[in-house]
Amino acid sequence: MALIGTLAEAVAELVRDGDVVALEGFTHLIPVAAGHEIIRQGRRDLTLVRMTPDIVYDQLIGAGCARKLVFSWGGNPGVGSLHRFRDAVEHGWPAPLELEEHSHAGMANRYVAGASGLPFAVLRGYTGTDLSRVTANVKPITCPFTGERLTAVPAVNPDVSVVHAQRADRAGNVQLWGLPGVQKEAVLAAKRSLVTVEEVVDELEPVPGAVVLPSWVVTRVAEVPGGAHPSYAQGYSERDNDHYAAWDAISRDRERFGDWLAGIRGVAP
Amino acid sequence: MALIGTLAEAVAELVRDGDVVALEGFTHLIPVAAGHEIIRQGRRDLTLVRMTPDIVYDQLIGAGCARKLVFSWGGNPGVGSLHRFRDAVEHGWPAPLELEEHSHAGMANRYVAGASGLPFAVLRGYTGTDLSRVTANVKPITCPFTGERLTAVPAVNPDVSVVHAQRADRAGNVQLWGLPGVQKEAVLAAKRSLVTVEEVVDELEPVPGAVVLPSWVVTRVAEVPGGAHPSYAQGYSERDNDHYAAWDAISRDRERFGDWLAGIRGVAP
Amino acid sequence: MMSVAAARALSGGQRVFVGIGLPSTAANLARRTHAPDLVLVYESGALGAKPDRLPASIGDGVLAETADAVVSVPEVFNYWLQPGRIDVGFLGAAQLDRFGNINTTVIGGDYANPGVRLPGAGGAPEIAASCREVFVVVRQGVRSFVDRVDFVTSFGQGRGPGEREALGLPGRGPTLVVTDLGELRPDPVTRELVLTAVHPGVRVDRVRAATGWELVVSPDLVVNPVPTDEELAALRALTGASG
Amino acid sequence: MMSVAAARALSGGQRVFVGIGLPSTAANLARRTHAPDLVLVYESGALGAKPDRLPASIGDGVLAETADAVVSVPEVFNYWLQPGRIDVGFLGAAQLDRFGNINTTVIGGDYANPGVRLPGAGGAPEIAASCREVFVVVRQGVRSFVDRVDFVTSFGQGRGPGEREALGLPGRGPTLVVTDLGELRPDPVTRELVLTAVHPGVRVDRVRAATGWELVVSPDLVVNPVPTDEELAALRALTGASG
Repeated sequence: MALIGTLAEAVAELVRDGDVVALEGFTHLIPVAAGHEIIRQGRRDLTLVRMTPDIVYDQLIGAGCARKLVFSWGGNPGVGSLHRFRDAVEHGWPAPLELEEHSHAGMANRYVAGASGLPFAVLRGYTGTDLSRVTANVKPITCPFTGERLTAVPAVNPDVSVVHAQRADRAGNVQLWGLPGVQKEAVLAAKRSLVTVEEVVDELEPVPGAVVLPSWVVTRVAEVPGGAHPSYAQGYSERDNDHYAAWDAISRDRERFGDWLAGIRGVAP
Repeated sequence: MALIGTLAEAVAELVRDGDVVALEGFTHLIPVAAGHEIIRQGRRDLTLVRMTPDIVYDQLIGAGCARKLVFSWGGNPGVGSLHRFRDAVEHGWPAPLELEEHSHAGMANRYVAGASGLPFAVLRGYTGTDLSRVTANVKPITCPFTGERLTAVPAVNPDVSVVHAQRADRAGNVQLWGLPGVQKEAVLAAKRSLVTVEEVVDELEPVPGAVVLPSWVVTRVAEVPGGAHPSYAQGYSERDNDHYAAWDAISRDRERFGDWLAGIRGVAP
Repeated sequence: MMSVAAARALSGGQRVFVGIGLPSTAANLARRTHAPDLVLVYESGALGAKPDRLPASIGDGVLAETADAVVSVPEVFNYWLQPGRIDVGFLGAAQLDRFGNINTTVIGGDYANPGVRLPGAGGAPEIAASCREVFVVVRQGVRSFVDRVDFVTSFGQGRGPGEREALGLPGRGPTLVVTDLGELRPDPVTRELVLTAVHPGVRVDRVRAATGWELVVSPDLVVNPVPTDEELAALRALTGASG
Repeated sequence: MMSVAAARALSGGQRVFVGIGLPSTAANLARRTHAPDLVLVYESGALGAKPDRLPASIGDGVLAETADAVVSVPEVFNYWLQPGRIDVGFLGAAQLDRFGNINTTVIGGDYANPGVRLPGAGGAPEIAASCREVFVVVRQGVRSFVDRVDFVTSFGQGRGPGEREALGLPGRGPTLVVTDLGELRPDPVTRELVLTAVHPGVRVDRVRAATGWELVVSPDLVVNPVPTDEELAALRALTGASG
């Protein structure tokens, strides 16, 4: 059963140096506050997994938390580049960043395999692309019935998955709605999981389109209102498009980023 | 876009002699009325696919519509045997019935593969059982990353899938809720599809837990209130447990079944 | 007494994969008595169902209405059963053999021309493979308790030690068989089912006579306590409301 | 003019897989003008979204709120894109080559030590493979329109005829490239992109100068009509409301 506590406690207990950590949320419900707490607690050598590394991964990379990034699209959606990510890849600053790169279809299926207790997933994907040349984790597989050639990707099973949701009840059952992304799969694929929620309520009233994660597949729940900002939680907040645009200037400049980082860490810049 | 019309028209147009036909609905939302219409129109040589062939398949088999059955559990749930099914298998009456037999996990994954446009699915299943000995459509497959041995089953892609749902709107978008079974997969795996609904409405109001099948993946919709009886449609009807129990006596006896059949066909026994 | 004995075997917050009939009665009885935190998972897709009456089928409306989450049939098998998230799987059997292998497919004749055609596998093969352990609930008799099943629908211990491990099956297989006469458990060494308990008033001879192989009786054989008033009241409440 | 030209290429009840930015503008413009039955599918899981303003990202709330159905990301790729249910996929490109191959991964250097690191693949490789056809919307210039992309993120025609077929790719690949200068389509025989239309006021010389290979001009080259008042009004309504 999920333990309900503070975000700081949860990160301290669940996220360890060197872990494979997935923060998921496809544009919607991105667990940004949890990412900041990981920065604050100074985790190192993480293998960060995420289909769409955006601002929060730019921040984690810039803060030097990551050793490796496993992903399928790394940009500032609707704005442009992630400059901390580019700086790490192009100039090795603040540290070199190893990449394992997939397509969305491949990453989504890696989570599905992970959630299903299977070592791999099969898809029609990567065909003819250079991705299958540079990514070792993409292999051909033959259909035993038709002989057709398809593509296999290995399961991803993070040490910790972190997602944000609208609500949890006091038993730790989690409810989220709106675009559900790949969050259920990320939690089910992980060894440990943390869900930050907008609020903890007495009873989870049914909501159309809601996904419920039973308490017994969640390790910890932390109440963090606005924990997805600048992304949003349908029914609670709107996407802060200006914040995404403003990140571009901060991210472009190592010094301005350093000031931002000091703010997050709660120390004078 | 789905055409909305009568059940008789829909069956006449979509279900042809010799077709592979799947009627799905896992205890809930079984398209029984559509099965009766297939009997009424005298279809022959069908390969009937269904995870849980129950009363309606007992009826289709007894009526001589089927050449082959592809399934994972054939019984009268909570009551006992399907006697028409047993009579066909044990005594070839009214005609021999070829069987292709799977487990639920295998059948569910065959539909998933069919819905996904893949030729096969991978699962941990059938291991050590005699099912993999008698069913040709079960083969080993090796993980290209770990070398682990798993099981493959081929996709099922029915010529026609038939399901029952609570509602459709006038554009043919379909909405169903409660236990969703394998209906979405059955429709998406099929070349053609028929959805019978409790009612056609102007607007599909969102319902917690609802699955929506967009009109463009449905071939025909027919309004058939009570079309799932004696199974049920959550929010519209209750399961008629007495009817299931009563079927046992009718099904046991070829003559009583003949009377029932004459009634369905609308001719004097 | 079968449902009471099966209910007693469940405990705490175990996740239980439940089929209809006796397993459902036993699991709901346990949830109503000593194990209120039991999580009931039905293969129809109801996770954490809390029915107030016994459902007549695994897909009754009451399951979806009272569940923590309702998922599709592919999802219940792929995301919930297959990865080993379920502690106890409950299975019935038409035939059960001394190594806990289960037959629900065909009896007599051969597969193509069977003497009796049974319903088939359903979810059982993967339940038997993937749950941490399996409880079998079945009436005991020489025709159902056989030396070797006519057809292995669900794999128990094969023909003895090491077979599950060789096949890479993650769960332990059947660890408990509850019958109308008593309880059997696999011997840790031979993996053969031995009699470990009898119900009140049942003599070992009677169990031997209802077993189609040379039944070994555990040196630690116990006699199960009679059902308590609380158990009987809870059972009546469950079945009364459903009848 | 790019969005207007791209919108015009859409018709009837086509199912369109839409990325954010120009593709989304074009698809929404078409739905608001000549193709009201267009079905917009966003990779974030919104099927049949009908936004009244332009979403700023592919995961805006307005998409889920107005969609016929909302599904998970694995489902949108596995059940909706992969089986070939989508008629038109819209893609952007950082680099595009004469055979319609797309690069959104790295430019210059090599993969491990790139000159410029781009965002990567996203959904594009499978969109390019599985949609019946692909429309590419991209600004034209010698640096983006190259003879051969530095990295094949999404496969077009490889190096020419027969390659898609040999790889078993179901869709036709890029059949239309809309730029700020005009339109290119693959030659049916050579599969090379040739100029088939210019926007009003654009001379062919200017297009040639903005192309990094020896551009072939179709003998049937047309000049696109200027945007109509209706198109401009709809475009203003969409972008005005979002700005």
